[in-house]
Amino acid sequence: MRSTAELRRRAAPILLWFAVLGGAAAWTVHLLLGWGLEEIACSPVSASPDVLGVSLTIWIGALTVALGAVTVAAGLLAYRFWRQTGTTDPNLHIEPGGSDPESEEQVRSGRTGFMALFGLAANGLFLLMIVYGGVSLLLLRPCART
Amino acid sequence: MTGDARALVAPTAEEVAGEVPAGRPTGWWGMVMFITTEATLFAALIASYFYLRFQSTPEWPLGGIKTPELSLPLVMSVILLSSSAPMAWADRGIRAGHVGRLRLGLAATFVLGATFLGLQFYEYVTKLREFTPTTNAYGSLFFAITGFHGTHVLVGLLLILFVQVRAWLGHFDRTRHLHVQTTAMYWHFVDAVWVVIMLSLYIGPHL
Amino acid sequence: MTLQAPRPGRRAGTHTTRSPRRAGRPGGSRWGRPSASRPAGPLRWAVVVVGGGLATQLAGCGQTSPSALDPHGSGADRVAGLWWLLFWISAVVFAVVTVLVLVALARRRGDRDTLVRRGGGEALIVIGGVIVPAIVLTAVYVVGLRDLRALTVPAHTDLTVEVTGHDWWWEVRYPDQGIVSANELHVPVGRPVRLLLTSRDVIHSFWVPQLTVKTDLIPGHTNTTWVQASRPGTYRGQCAEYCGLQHAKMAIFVIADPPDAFDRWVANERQPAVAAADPVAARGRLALERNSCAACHTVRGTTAGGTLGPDLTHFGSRRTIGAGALPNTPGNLGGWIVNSQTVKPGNRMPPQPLTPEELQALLAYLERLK
Amino acid sequence: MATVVERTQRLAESWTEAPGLASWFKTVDHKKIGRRYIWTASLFFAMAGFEALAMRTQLARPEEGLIGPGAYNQLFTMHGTTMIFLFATPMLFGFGNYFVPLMLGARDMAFPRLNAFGYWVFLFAGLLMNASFLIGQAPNGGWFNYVPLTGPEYTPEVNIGFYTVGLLFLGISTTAGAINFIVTTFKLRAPGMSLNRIPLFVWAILATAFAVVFALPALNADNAMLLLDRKFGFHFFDPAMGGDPVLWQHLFWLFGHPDVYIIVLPALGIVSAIVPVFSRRPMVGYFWLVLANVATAVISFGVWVHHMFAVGLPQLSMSFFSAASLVITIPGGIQIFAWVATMLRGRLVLDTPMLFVVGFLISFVAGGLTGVMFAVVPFDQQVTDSYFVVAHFHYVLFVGAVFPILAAVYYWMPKITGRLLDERLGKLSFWLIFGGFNLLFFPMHISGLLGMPRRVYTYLPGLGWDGWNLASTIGAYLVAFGFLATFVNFLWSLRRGRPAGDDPWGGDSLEWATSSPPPPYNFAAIPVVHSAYPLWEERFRERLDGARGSEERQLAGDHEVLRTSELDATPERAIEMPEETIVPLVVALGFLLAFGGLLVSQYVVAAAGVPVVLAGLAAWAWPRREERPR
Repeated sequence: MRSTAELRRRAAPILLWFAVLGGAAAWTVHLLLGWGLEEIACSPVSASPDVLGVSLTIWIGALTVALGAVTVAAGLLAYRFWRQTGTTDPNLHIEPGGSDPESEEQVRSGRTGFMALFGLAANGLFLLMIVYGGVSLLLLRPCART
Repeated sequence: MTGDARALVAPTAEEVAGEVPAGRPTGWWGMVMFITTEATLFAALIASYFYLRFQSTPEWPLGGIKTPELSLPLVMSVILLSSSAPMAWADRGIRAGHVGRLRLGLAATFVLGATFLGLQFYEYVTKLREFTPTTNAYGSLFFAITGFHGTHVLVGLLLILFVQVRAWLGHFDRTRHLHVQTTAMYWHFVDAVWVVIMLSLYIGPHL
Repeated sequence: MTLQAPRPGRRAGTHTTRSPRRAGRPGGSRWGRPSASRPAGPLRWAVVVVGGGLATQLAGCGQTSPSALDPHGSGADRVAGLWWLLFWISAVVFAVVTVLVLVALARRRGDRDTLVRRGGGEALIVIGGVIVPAIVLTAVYVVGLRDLRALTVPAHTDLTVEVTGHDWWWEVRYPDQGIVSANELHVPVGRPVRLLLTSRDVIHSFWVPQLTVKTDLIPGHTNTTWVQASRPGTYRGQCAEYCGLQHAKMAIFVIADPPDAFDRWVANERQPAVAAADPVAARGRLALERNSCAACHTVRGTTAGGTLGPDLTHFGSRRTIGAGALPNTPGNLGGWIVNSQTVKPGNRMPPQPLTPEELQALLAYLERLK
Repeated sequence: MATVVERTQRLAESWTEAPGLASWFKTVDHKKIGRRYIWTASLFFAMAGFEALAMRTQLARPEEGLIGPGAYNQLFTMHGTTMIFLFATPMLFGFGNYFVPLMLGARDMAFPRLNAFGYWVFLFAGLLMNASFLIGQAPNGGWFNYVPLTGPEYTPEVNIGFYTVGLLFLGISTTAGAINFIVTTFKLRAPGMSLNRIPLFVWAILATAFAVVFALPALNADNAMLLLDRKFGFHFFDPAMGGDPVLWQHLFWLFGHPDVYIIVLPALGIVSAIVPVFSRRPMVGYFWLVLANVATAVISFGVWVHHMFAVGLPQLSMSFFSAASLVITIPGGIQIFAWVATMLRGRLVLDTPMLFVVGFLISFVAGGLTGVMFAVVPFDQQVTDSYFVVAHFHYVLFVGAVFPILAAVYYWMPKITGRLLDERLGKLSFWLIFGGFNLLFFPMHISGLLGMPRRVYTYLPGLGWDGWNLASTIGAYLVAFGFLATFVNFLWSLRRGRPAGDDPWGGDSLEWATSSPPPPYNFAAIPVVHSAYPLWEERFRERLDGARGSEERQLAGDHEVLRTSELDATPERAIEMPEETIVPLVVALGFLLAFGGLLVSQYVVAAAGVPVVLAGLAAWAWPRREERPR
């Protein structure tokens, strides 16, 4: 059990960063792969709208589902971190008078909660963009042009 | 002492001399950001390569240029990648205070890096007989990307030479070796970029 | 240089069909109307302050503008509808924010010793900055995609025209009809026409706001777009991608003809140049063939076969000289031939050292090339 | 134990640079460098402003003959290039240079010599690019510089050389500045200033700096390839030889759109600094503003294709970028509503800085809304490259950058000069600029919808564009008079302005905790903070006052700064800062030789720059005696 706890302690910062940046990374991959695959499949020298024998629709659909799932996972993780630390936003109220000096632990906990909340909201934005990409698949034909 | 009180008394340079300081130095972060922006530059060039590759005719390389042969580039790869080992060894050495290891490791890295550049020069001489940067867009991409990387190897060699000179002048010890560390970071970066170039410019056209 | 009301003669051609709405108004050429009769800037500004949207609409229905809000083509129709949707959404959002700012300004003021210490107030951010925008944007996105899909090039069109950009004019080819023209694109009303766009030199952009959205002409690429005019008329377009010195004077006119008029135009346009019946015209034709004109221009039926400049086989029927730079009148044409650089500095046509007799003959000949 | 007076004296001696001309070239003081950035950028702003006035005069009437097409094309190219590269970013970096260390409670930037170097390169690159006017061959391909028009075939003249070489040169400065901001923000924050307590202006600068690090390489790669095409016969963009002109556009806008936010984000950071102070309360939604900053910087990298919707790309590709372009307005909306909420729940003080912020808020919403329109593909395809775009991006960039910069002039200049500007003249300036701006740019929406393309040196009468253009020109002159008012106001304030005192506005952040202008060492005692609004906390003030009298909050060495950890700003160690030196200027001159030689194809001269740069860098890295092992 101690080793599990130790592992958890060590993994925490990495997981926190995943919670903060996971959605951003997933969206970046979604955008670049989606765009890149369409450029390849629809280039003037391409014979058919598919890449490596798989149709573009399936490619982009699969990307949307997989990367959407990564973003949701990051968001859930962010939510857990946020619940753990609770809200200790030092900027909401201005202390009227002097108070005890803060411990390093207090500072860290406030900052972790801030990052977690950031991850929660940011992952929402990135999920929205990934979902939009999936929606466009329902409305547009691959390689159609204006 | 509370955490806050600790914050109030900042340690001085004298106090930390003799022990390895905690935290990342500013120079380390400076090099990380420099490498980040350089890596993005290489990414832009490699992306341009693939963009032109997939936008133009199915024929690649263009204009009847032969697909690059692999034996020499593979030898070059082995040499350049293996040069990261003595560099890491030298970096670790000075952290433990071994100036001798630093000098030796830097020298080995320099020799390997210089050999790589020499081979690249030989490769250019051979290739230029077949095609040049002005032949077509493929030639432009090939020479621009490999040439830009070669320039980075050259800069890395100059850095290593500079650090070597300073190592002999006794500028580095267990606690003062930031420039060794940043030079090593830069060198490893240049090696990593070569892996990407190898995969996209040399092996890529075979796939 | 005159850009006044049209010369009477210009209207004689069978293809000069004016839209019915405009027919009743005198002097209503799309591109040549003096500006003095319109209200001056500051006055219009006052109108804008009262209601920008309304003013836009009015201006859009003004009789001479190539206005995107006065659509006469299926693509432009869609986009005009989209504009009004976006406009009203924007107007509401703008009003809400402005009112909130005004409320803040009207409320209690403080001074530098005031300090409000309590927190809260984030609900406005979550509702106004996140939830409502996410809903509205999703709707806008879906509507945008729907309209984008509607702009897709139809799978089948009866007519294909190749439009090639040059510095600074438009080459227009009807490959199936064997027609080569310049700066004017005739299309039949009500039928989709496929346009294949490319460029001989730098990037240009085909934009006829009243018909459809713009598409770039890029060397090495062939882009496809299409137009379908809903009403007969002459629709002005202009190069929309900066293309160098004379980017400002690179206009194209799309002329939507009723079917029979279009067929007549095609039949006429397929013919080689009319014969030079009288001696003056014959001398003009000789002048064209012997001088440097022939090095750049083609007149089918003569020995002039240059391809650097516009095909002049039916030049006399065109509305303008120099891609919309001047109305096509004998006076303007003479000035243009002698030294077009004063009208359109930097264009590729050098000044022509012709004798007055040669020039007169050439003008007579060119005017006859209907 | 030394007395307070003695310690302060020692600090002053250690940080004050020697007087005299030599020191002027050797300075590494972030405040002097910041001031230079602001002054130089103002000069370029004036030049680009006059270029704009000349263009508006030409466009006042149809078929006006004041300026020919050749000159006009150079004017609009240099107007855009100068405003974006030589005014907006350097100006905001100038304010960043001056105020980031102050707001962080630090004594300088992390790399003071790099900072000086960045300024010199900016100055030289700016002068180099504008030197093109002296030979009448300024860049003429637009700030977006599309190939093949700018390639060797269609513009063989040196015009475009000034653009490519100048921007490659300038890129060194911008990148150096960005890295410096990042490391400074990571490592030199006052103890206690964890991530969630960093002032919003610094957050904005940090997000911007990261955007620069990732965006600028795309422009540099693009320009390097164009340079090779133009000078050495390469074929990256030549369709006849396997190249593709669209590649230029992708790389350019991969830089170009993030660059819009690189310009706007720090300016919005200024707004976030001003709104709480003049609403007399902490920002409502500090968290939301940080989120908006960072999210905008990230998403800005995924919207570039909306500049290319008319290029003929597949619809599905365009839809991905359309999605990102729409979603990026959510962080924009968050910022707007956060500012409005703060104003609603505070007690406004409507001094000139806040007046500019209010004018900004209302106009910026309009720019944001037309921005949404450009994310919708078909509408974008209709109005892109028309005057509608010109209207849109001036509502974003003029309002988003220049209004906040003017607010910053009124808000922060008193800290820099020690004197307040005049309020009446300030308000006059505001009304001229606010009214003039809207008269200048609102009609452009309409002329654009009426089919008027941009980048035209003239237009024909009778197309319905005449009146709108005349209105725009009148507005342009009003704006010019507005700037004149602020300029006069500033000069007047230098001698006659009311003394500002440490904290004229009742500010919240650390720059107001020191004198105006600040001493060379900024803070005698290192401040410790507990929130994003340290000066509004009595505990902070009590301690700062206490610290002045004791030794515990002062570093042992004099010429030192305190290095703290990246996330929580816990103290790590004191680090010795470099002294003033000529080396940055020498290295910058070496680069000037190299790039200047490249520009005029004098490759011997260019090569001569390399050893200068290398020798300079070696001297730069060479440790002082006390930095070597004993």
